[in-house]
Amino acid sequence: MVDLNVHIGDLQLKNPVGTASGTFGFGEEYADFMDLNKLGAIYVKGLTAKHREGNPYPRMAETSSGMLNAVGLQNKGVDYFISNIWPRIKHYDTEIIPNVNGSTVEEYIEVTEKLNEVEGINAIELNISCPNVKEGGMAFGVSCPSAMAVTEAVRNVFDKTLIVKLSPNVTDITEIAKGVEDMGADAVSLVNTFLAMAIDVKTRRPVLSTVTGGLSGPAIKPIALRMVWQVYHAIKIPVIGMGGIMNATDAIEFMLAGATAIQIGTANFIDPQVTLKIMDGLVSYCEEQNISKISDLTGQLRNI
Amino acid sequence: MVDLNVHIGDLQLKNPVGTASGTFGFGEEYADFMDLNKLGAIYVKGLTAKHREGNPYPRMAETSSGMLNAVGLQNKGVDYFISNIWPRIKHYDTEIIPNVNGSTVEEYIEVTEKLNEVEGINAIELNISCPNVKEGGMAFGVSCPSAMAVTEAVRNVFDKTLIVKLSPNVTDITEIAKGVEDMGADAVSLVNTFLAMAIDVKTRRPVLSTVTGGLSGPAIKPIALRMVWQVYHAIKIPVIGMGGIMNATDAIEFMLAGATAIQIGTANFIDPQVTLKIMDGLVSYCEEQNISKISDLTGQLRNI
Amino acid sequence: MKQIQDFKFSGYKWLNYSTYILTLKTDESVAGLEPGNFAELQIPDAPGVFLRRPFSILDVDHKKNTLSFYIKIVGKGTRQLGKLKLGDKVSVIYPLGNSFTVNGTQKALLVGGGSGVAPFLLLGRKLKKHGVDVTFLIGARTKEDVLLTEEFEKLGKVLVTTEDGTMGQTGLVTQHSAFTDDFTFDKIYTCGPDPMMKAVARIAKEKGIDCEASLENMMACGIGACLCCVTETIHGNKRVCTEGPVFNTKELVWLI
Amino acid sequence: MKQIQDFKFSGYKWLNYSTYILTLKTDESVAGLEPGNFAELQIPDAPGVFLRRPFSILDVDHKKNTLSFYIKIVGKGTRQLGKLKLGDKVSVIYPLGNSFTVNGTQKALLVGGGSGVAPFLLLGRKLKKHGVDVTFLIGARTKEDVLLTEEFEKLGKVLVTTEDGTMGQTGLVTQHSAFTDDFTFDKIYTCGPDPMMKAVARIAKEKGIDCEASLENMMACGIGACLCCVTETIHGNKRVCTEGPVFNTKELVWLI
Ligand SMILES: Cc1cc2nc3c(=O)[nH]c(=O)nc-3n(C[C@H](O)[C@H](O)[C@H](O)COP(=O)(O)OP(=O)(O)OC[C@H]3O[C@@H](n4cnc5c(N)ncnc54)[C@H](O)[C@@H]3O)c2cc1C
Ligand SMILES: Cc1cc2nc3c(=O)[nH]c(=O)nc-3n(C[C@H](O)[C@H](O)[C@H](O)COP(=O)(O)OP(=O)(O)OC[C@H]3O[C@@H](n4cnc5c(N)ncnc54)[C@H](O)[C@@H]3O)c2cc1C
Ligand SMILES: Cc1cc2nc3c(=O)[nH]c(=O)nc-3n(C[C@H](O)[C@H](O)[C@H](O)COP(=O)(O)O)c2cc1C
Ligand SMILES: Cc1cc2nc3c(=O)[nH]c(=O)nc-3n(C[C@H](O)[C@H](O)[C@H](O)COP(=O)(O)O)c2cc1C
Ligand code: FES
Ligand code: FES
Repeated sequence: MVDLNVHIGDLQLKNPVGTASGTFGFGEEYADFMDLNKLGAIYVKGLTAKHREGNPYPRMAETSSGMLNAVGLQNKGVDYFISNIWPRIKHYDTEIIPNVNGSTVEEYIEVTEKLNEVEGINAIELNISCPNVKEGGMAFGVSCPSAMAVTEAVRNVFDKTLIVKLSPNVTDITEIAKGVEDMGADAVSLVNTFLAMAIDVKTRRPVLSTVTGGLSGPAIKPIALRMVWQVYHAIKIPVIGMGGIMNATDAIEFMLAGATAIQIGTANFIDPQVTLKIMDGLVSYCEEQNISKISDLTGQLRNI
Repeated sequence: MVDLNVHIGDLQLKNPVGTASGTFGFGEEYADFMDLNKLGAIYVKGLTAKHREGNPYPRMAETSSGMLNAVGLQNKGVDYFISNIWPRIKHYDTEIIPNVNGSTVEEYIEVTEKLNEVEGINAIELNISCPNVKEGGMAFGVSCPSAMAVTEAVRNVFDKTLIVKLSPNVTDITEIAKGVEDMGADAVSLVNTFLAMAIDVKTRRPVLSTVTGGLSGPAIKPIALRMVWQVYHAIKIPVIGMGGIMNATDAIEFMLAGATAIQIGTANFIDPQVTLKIMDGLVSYCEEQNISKISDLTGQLRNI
Repeated sequence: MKQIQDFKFSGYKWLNYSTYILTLKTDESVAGLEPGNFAELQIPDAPGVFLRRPFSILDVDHKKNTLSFYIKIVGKGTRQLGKLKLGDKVSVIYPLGNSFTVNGTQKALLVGGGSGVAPFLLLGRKLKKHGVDVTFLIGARTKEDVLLTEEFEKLGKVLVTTEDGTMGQTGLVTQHSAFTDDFTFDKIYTCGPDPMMKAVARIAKEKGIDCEASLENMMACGIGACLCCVTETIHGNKRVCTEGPVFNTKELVWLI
Repeated sequence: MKQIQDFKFSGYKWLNYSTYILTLKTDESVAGLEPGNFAELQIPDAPGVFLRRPFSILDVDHKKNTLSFYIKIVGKGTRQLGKLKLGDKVSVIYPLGNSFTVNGTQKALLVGGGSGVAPFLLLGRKLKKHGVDVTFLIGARTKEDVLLTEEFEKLGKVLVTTEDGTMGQTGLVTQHSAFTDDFTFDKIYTCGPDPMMKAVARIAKEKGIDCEASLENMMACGIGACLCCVTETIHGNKRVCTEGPVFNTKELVWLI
């Protein structure tokens, strides 16, 4: 029996496999395909203070081994989440982690304060890396002072586990990671999507309504993996790794690079049962390699 | 007849299609497969002041729709290039553009001064974005002041067309582009490779001897395209676009985003004749779309 | 309930050089489904194809355990899907999306263009079963693109327009005399290119009758999770894969 | 001269569950080549395979215009290459790399492990033509992995070691008695896993004879342009695809 438990702040997750925000709805969308109780965590779709319509259609484009999205945080607002969605999903025996967004520090605080009151919500993921909104989002995550400011503000109003989600669109991600660690983050998750673009040569127009969008999927995996490895060596709090994980091998790579837990994003679209397969693969790997606790894999990359 | 000529600084290139430094050797390696005289330009392998052995093997890894390399500027030095290689390749009826590297500003100056004396060398590409060397390289390209300093120093000793090759591993590539434009660069080329990583889960070791390497190929295309588009709108000098161009459609996307010319890198490994196919495809596109001068495509992205 | 099931390639019927009916078979039983539902197919061994591809369900055979799709080649995925070999496995997520409503309809006009006729076979059957008088109006560029008419003739009257006049009336589907002659339809169903559906919706509005359109927005997940496929409605953005693909055109914010 | 040529799949001969001989045919004439040369194959419709894959040339038939390869399945590319269907096109860049030298050799030992025996068919033939006495020494894990022996027996003596003792002598190839019994070879050629080649090179060094090893470094371009495939030699880094794949082991900086 492999021990799959991992710890992130005050959370004990039953296994390292979570689903990435924005790619798994509120979990329910996948309930027909799998037993959600098996997941280590579900990071639900990004929330803002008020209802947001998101960006106009078209919002996606397929790319080589990846996709662009420009959803732009469409959601019904945190109040709706708390009163209508949370009651429907809170019974799942997995950690459900809201993804907190804002155009201003005040909005981040507002959303967080409300979630702080909800029993059963034990952690939030602070998204300072959304590339698809005009104001806020990634703007906070690509400058160290503003990343620190928003983390500090949210930390002040949140008593439970605070995960800060980092943007890969930066020169030095370790600087931001260290900054948010200093401000009291309990963990960092990385990476969010890469700012990218697609053009339709027939119409000579951008494919996305917003011109640019966020690139996810296996295309970005080698860059995401490098960032996880760098951040792991720069900070002491746990790292939650993601970016193009499609199978158990990819997941193990992220753990060896330094991730304590991982998130699966785009892969869910291709195989809604991929998370279960990844869990099985993690167990097989540990068995083959005589690893009794999966947490022993974290950061165990050997020297070349 | 479509007019394929494009202008970069003082250069008139017979067509926009060039081959990216480090992926096309010194041109000769491809002479068995194609008529090199047909190319718009050949950007030859990176040069340093002295002979360099580069990094230890293994130097490459395949990734989803891309590859990592960690060659590390292996070359015989600029003197060897000038006395042994240049005489063999100078007769080709295409623009041969050396790629200049250094660990220090002094080394960049030394290499440039020597190339400045060579008749027939009409341009250099200043590589401030190599992710595979311990000193110099990308370090210059990810900070605006150092990118400006090295550009200024090289500009002072180089009378001909100066192209500065930018790193994509930055928060804001337009800032660096503007900086080098201010220091007298005649054009910028982008992007170099993305700092990335691969792990072998069986051995639990990095695949590359240097742990990290540079990601190229179609995986990076959406990000590269976004950067070309951003830089085009930020500066007045021409942009040479690259990053994952595999076919004429990709090339056209880069031109619409703002590239005056393009470079083909990794695609040469898969099809050594790909540059010719891209040229044919550009001509067909222009004919279909009634474009008589290919330079009219540059930056002609319409609004969504 | 949505499911993910492995099917095996079972056969093609090529309708013209770029359109085929693909039949897939499973060893298990095929789930129940409604006209308008679609499926997300994972195209095996398709270089350059990353995501699944959505297709309307053309037909279902609960005895033979088969699903079939009417597919028009428009790019790499649909091309590759036309090259399956016996034994090839295709993973299918289905049934997805809502379906057409038939309640109260007495005389229905089904206006389709291109691969947009795909959902009309199941819809036509259901309408017929409910005693609805059914007329198909099919628009195409040329004769060779007018397909499935034999099937449709079993279910109702079939009218045709071709742009080049090689079959039926000449012109666009919305120029067909069915819209001008004494018009007694009480419902229009439409599926096809956006501009066609918009023109049809405009006519329905003029005539004061209901029109249901099946949209084909770009999709990533197909199951309501990603919010990529939205269309603007009078009640805000709705997911075409979940609240659609069928919308009453009165709900859509189309600039018509 | 190196060329890029389209070949068509012409047939397989499966040697065991994971090893096959692949024959490719072209309509044009096949270029001349030397033992040790390799080719870069583009694997058609191979999901997840981005770059070409290098393989030694096993055999060439200038009358039938065919090339053949001896391929061991180790990953996605070699798996996919074992699933070609008649008519499938494979783009081949060849002949690449240098070749084994035969000058002056009188009695040669060819030590191969796994798919490393591939270049030995052409090499054995050439040696035989030059009147060289040829002995093949083939190491494998088990009997089922000892392949091509019939072909080799036409060219010289064949010795075998298997790790599990199911064929020939038990143990590693370097433990074969050929190395201890009175050793009269004046040249060793070796190809196979790195540790095996290093052990063989060490023996050659002890015996004071020349040894040529064919290396299998990871390659991106295969034609000398990218500098990814280098091996360290006493004259600095050399490209395995161009200055190699065959190196005199005296030149290699192997920690042996
Ligand atoms: C609910 C729904 C039902 C559909 N039913 C059918 C059907 O029954 N028969 C049929 O032939 N087609 C149908 N389509 C369209 C079909 O999904 C696309 O033609 C297909 O995905 C194109 O894939 P490709 O790889 O061949 O094209 P690509 O090479 O990816 O692109 C070629 C062109 O097709 C468009 N396209 C690509 N992906 C999609 C997508 N997911 N949705 C819409 N357009 C896309 C692109 O914009 C591009 O212009 C349906 C689409 C939806 C959303
Ligand atoms: C000059 C040369 C001649 C060769 N001759 C033969 C031959 O005759 N028969 C034969 O079966 N194999 C030969 N090989 C090895 C063959 O190239 C690899 O087995 C093949 O590329 C693996 O591809 P894959 O997609 O199946 O494996 P992948 O899925 O890419 O990887 C599986 C494993 O193979 C290794 N590998 C991947 N690519 C290469 C590569 N380019 N070179 C070496 N190892 C690699 C990886 O490290 C990994 O451990 C030769 C290699 C070289 C360089
Ligand atoms: C359609 C889509 C919507 C997303 N929405 C959000 C979001 O609301 N909040 C967030 O933090 N990240 C969001 N992301 C980013 C993912 O959570 C994840 O960081 C990214 O996709 C990289 O992982 P992947 O390659 O496994 O998909 C979204 C990604 C996609 C593809
Ligand atoms: C093997 C290899 C070696 C490279 N060497 C250099 C180099 O010496 N100098 C340089 O400026 N860029 C070098 N590059 C980067 C390419 O010139 C190019 O910027 C990058 O590969 C992106 O383009 P692509 O995706 O078309 O390959 C190298 C790339 C590869 C793959
Ligand atoms: S395609 Fe994902 S929500 Fe509709
Ligand atoms: S593989 Fe490119 S130089 Fe050898």
